[in-house]
Amino acid sequence: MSPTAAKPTAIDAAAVRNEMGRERLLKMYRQMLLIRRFEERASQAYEAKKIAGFLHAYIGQEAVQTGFYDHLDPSKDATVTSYRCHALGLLCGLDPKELMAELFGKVTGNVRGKGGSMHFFSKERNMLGGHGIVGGQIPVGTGAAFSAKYRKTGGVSITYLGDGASPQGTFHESLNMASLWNLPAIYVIENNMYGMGTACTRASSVQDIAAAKAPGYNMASFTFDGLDLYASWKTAQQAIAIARAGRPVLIEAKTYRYRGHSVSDAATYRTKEEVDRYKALDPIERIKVDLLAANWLTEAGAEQLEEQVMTQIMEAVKFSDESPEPPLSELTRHVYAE
Amino acid sequence: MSPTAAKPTAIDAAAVRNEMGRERLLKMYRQMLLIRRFEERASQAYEAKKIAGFLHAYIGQEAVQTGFYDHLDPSKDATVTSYRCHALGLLCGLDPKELMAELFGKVTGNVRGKGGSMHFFSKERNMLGGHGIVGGQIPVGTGAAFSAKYRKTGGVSITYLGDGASPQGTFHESLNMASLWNLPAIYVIENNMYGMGTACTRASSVQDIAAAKAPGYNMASFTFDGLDLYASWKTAQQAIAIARAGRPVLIEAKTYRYRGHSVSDAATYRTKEEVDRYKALDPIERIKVDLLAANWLTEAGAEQLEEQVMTQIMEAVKFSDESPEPPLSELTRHVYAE
Amino acid sequence: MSALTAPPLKASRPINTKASEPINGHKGILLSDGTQLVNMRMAICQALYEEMKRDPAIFIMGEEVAQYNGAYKVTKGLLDEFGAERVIDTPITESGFAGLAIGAAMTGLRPVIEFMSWNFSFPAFDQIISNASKMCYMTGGMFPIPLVMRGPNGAGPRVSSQHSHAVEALYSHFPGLIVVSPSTPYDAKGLMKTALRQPNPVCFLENEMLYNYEQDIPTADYAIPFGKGVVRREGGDCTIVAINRCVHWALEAADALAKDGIACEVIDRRTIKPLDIELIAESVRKTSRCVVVEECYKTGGVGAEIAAQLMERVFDDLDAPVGRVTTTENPMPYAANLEHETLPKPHRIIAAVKQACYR
Amino acid sequence: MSALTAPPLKASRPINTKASEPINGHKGILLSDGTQLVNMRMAICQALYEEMKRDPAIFIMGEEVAQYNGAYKVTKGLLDEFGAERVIDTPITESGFAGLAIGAAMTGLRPVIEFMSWNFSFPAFDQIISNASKMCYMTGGMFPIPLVMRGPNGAGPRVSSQHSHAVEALYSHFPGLIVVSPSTPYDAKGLMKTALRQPNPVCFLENEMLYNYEQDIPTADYAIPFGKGVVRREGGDCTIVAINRCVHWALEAADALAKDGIACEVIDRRTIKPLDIELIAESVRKTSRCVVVEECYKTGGVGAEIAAQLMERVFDDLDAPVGRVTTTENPMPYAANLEHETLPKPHRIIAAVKQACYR
Ligand SMILES: Cc1ncc(C[n+]2csc(CCOP(=O)(O)OP(=O)(O)O)c2C)c(N)n1
Ligand SMILES: Cc1ncc(C[n+]2csc(CCOP(=O)(O)OP(=O)(O)O)c2C)c(N)n1
Ligand SMILES: [Mg+2]
Ligand SMILES: [Mg+2]
Repeated sequence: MSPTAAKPTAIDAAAVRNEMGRERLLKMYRQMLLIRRFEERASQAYEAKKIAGFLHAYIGQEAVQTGFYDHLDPSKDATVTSYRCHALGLLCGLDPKELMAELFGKVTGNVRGKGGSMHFFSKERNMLGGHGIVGGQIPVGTGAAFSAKYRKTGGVSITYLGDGASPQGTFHESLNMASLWNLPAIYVIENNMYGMGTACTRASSVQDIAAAKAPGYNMASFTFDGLDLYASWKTAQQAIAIARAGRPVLIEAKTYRYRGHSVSDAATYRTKEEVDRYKALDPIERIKVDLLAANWLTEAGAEQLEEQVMTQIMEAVKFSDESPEPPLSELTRHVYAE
Repeated sequence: MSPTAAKPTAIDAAAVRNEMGRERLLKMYRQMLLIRRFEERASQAYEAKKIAGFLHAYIGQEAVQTGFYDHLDPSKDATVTSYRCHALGLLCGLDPKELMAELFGKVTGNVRGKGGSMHFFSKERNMLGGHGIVGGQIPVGTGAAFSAKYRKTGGVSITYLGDGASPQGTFHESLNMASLWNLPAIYVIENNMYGMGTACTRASSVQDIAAAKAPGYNMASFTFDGLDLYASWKTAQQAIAIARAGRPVLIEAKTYRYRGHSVSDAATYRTKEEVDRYKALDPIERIKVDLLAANWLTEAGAEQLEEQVMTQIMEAVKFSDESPEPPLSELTRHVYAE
Repeated sequence: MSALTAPPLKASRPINTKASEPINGHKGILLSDGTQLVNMRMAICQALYEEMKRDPAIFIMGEEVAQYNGAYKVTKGLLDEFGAERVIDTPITESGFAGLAIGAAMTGLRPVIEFMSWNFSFPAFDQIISNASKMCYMTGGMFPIPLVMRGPNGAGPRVSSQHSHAVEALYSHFPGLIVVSPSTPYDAKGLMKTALRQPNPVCFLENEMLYNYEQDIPTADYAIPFGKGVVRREGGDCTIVAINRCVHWALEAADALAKDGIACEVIDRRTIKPLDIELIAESVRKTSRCVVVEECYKTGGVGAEIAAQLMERVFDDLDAPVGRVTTTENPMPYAANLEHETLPKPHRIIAAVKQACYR
Repeated sequence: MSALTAPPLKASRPINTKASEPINGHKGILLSDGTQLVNMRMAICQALYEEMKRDPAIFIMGEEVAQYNGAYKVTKGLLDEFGAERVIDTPITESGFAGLAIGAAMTGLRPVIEFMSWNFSFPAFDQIISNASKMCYMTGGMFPIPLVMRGPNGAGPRVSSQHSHAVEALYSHFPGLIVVSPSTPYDAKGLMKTALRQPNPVCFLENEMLYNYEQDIPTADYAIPFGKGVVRREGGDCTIVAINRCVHWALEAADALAKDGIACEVIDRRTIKPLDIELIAESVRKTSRCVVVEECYKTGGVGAEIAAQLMERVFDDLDAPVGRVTTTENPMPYAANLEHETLPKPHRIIAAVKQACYR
């Protein structure tokens, strides 16, 4: 592949910001903040043994799905992601209460305490999970695109996957079908440079995955700076236009996760310097600075926003704490549809 | 992909012929003839109900594997293919007797009558099958390349697959590993334009499969006229050199099968004109004409060769007819290694 | 003929393949009395056709199902009827299209996917288990998966080890899946109708060797509920529980055994999961003996499950261990004589019944 | 201690994780008398280490097995010892690397592949079944597949539906595969040694919850043959047959039951395929009662097979139906209380034994 192929789509931040307008940008800022604080609080609850099993934080990657979600109409557009699904659950508008309660394993949870951290879903918002098998969600997202085309809803589907998932066979099979059948399918590789402890350089034979692979499916591709909300938003806008017009798109977000793979991962495979380098580019901080600079937000307003978000989350924690465990009758319910 | 990417490697037939020399070319001609007559005779035996199940003829594609095999050293180089495996069995030097006996389901068969038409193997010649699951052989061939590298044998592995197999997940997974780990692996897509009744245009999002996909694995690729033995031989020579030097290669042979997918397929999905167009390019006839023109073979010599081949095959049929069925004690033998 | 009484197993006359009558596709050959003559593939096709007419959310997807009319012609004519949007040829990517179907099922559609053979469901295994079978549960009931997966199961004719696997035990191990396997055109149509009107993932196991099997079936609409077996032959000495092709072998064995004075009751389970254990238990209460016949392997086969459940339910009624006649414990060999011995054919059923009757 | 007598289940003292002693890797903590203190992961690692030293054809491949030392640290230190050529991190492509291992096994190598969890063997299912399990047979014995597939099986802690599957019944259905599942470090090492010295594909089922389980084991070389169970506790009233983690639950239940005056004989099957049915049958001839405990599902579980085989062998000795305590028939839920009820834990075993004893 040519080295230029993956040059991130050039972004004029100011222009994008203006195109967004204050209201949308503030909304996205608030969403990112909510995602961040939700996961920080969840991690604490994990330490306190309120939550168990896996807990994969999206912290650092917020700009990617937030920038994309802003363009979607959940009544017709579908989304699906991996186990790293808290952000998507929040973005699609689910109440933090039901999401936190799910983490707490309560019957008031998003999926009645049956799924836990890896399995957030919303029928109403076409959010198809929350999937634990690496690569397992890719054909499912393809199916949602197929469905949108079949039902002529005008909807698109966005499938998120990690850099580590791109070598899975399901990726290849899905992209081929999507291209062959002109599905309104968007695949977003969130390349956070690692799949668990394995650097992308050790797992993938190409580093600019989207740019190198898209031509092999006769597909358009974009590569963007995933730590930059503007780039994310602008790329999404362009990609969704292509998908709505009936062609699939392969996208790569160059991003980073600040935490370990999951709470139990000390992430000793990366240097502190590397993490710090990316932390300096924190996608939320950057937007805050911008909002302040543009006078779209005051320091006081920012603090108030923080407080609102924290209140919402503390309410979610309280709700979860007070919610009951599922009754034992839930054990055998939903094995088959009722 | 750029349209030029898949322009078949240019071949100077006369130069290649001279490089081959008379002996080798004659040997290959004889091999192709043996493959052709073997399968023609097997198809007759099928009609006569001596053979049952599937029977997938390689007729039309002989130049591909024949041109490749000439460069291989079966003591260290491994080969593996799909169910369309008669040619590879013959090329690697197995006695037509044991192959025909396998088709007849006799205990004297290549795998003791247990495999049938889709499962020819040779431990001694590193021929790893004969596989019935589309795409199933691709990781296996990758493993043989891994093994050659691990054991430092200097060997390469050649994995044949159909155009229809290239969309399978195993293809993608294998190529990524081969490239990542610098395996001496060669993948040859035998694009005969159809996977059963499905034209490649309806199954693959790209038509020049190797050219479009190889960059996605940071891999070298070749595309050649699979009906032309010279092109096959020359491509193989170049590709094997790359593999022996420690990099994988993806190759596409543009070829054609004259028969249906298997004996039971009437192949009504293609026109007679199309078939005739390709029959006019018969890879065996072309070589015969060339051999005669070059005075490397006389008409009498050609006839003699035909006779030798037919004698060999009739002996194989006789042998198979006279061979016993497996004893019933074979039923439970070899489920586990002895 | 009432739509809900199972018709006689044998057709009133053979389908004349020479005549201009359609030998495939959804059109049966009209007979008198509200019946029609069909073979197995026509019966399945008819169910698909009728339900697709009724429900625009149904589509069919798989290798060669459209232009080629299906590798075994089960979907013959559906492309012409419903067009390329609803009858779709796929690349050879079982995992991909099974997963696609699951995504489609989650978003309002009702996919039918064909595995050209159930052997080829193995590349899609993760999608079938991790997604289709678990989705409804792990979403707390939010996302049922109304998905029908169908295709021929078990041994084809001499197609050897990688093409002959019978998956009934495999898939019935998993909660969340329904597994059915009809032995007659009547059942095939009725069970397919049920499959297409309910919300769970169904493994619909056909058999290549039965596609030409003919029967008179009603022209009127009918459906056969899951989990209900049927007594194919009554008898008091030994219960034979069979499924799909094995039902016919069991009936053949029962004929032979009758001559030896052993009266077999032959039960066709029809559904493997859920299992009609009550019907089986009831019969065994009468006969005190049971032999299960099936094409999957013995170890961990459905026969083992039936044996265990019979023990739980009719422990005191059993006069002999439950016999199990299955595919022998080896991959399918190609040689004709070995294939014959591998399958649970009448001669092996007869031996097992005699053993159960201590004869 | 003789290398071939199973040592006591409990370790002589806990491993001091604070001390400088290696808490992982192949190095046990030397005790007197030719014994060493290890935990489960160390025992497995030691077997791998010793056999890799002996046989240069062995290599290990899987996700995170090398630089990360294994997701559960089972392969800790092996990369340092054997280098990147023999201890290999893979991309997340289970089907690809399982198939690669099969090809390597066909060409002179002896691969060990780790599935980070057996749930992730599902994408590789076709390679495991269509290739690994059938290859030796379909090549008439020409290509045995000396391949060890290992990793944690069954429920991890609260990891819910897609990560908690127990595959023992699934893989033991297939001829050609060997399935083992050790409950102690001693057995784990001995069975792994056998696995690495024989020519067939082995599914080696570990359990995340047992990786820290400690025991004194011999320092001398030993191997445990496949197909041999072991009696973990003697008793005359009821036989409990268990495997892996369930053995410990069964022993706990047996302790409690003893207080109620019910003496249980606890058998650890160790190998699932081949099954040591003779040992089980022998015990049941004595106790006349049997309860099988396992983490797979009940329908078509190994318990059903044991029930069916016991019926075949000791029909007249059985005084009650064979009880089956398994994972309940649902995907694993996340909620703590539901997870608890799903697993075949002591309270459920106690109830089943009492039922078998009509108490
Ligand atoms: C099929 C399968 N194999 C392995 C795993 C274990 N696993 C969970 S996450 C993960 C790494 C995935 O990395 P990536 O796709 O880059 O996503 P990220 O975690 O970075 O978001 C692995 C190996 C799994 N869940 N499923
Ligand atoms: C996994 C799987 N799916 C489907 C099949 C049925 N099948 C056998 S051959 C074939 C077509 C393969 O076409 P291609 O790869 O182009 O090879 P060709 O037959 O043209 O040599 C199909 C669909 C199979 N054997 N395995
Ligand atoms: Mg990643
Ligand atoms: Mg082809």
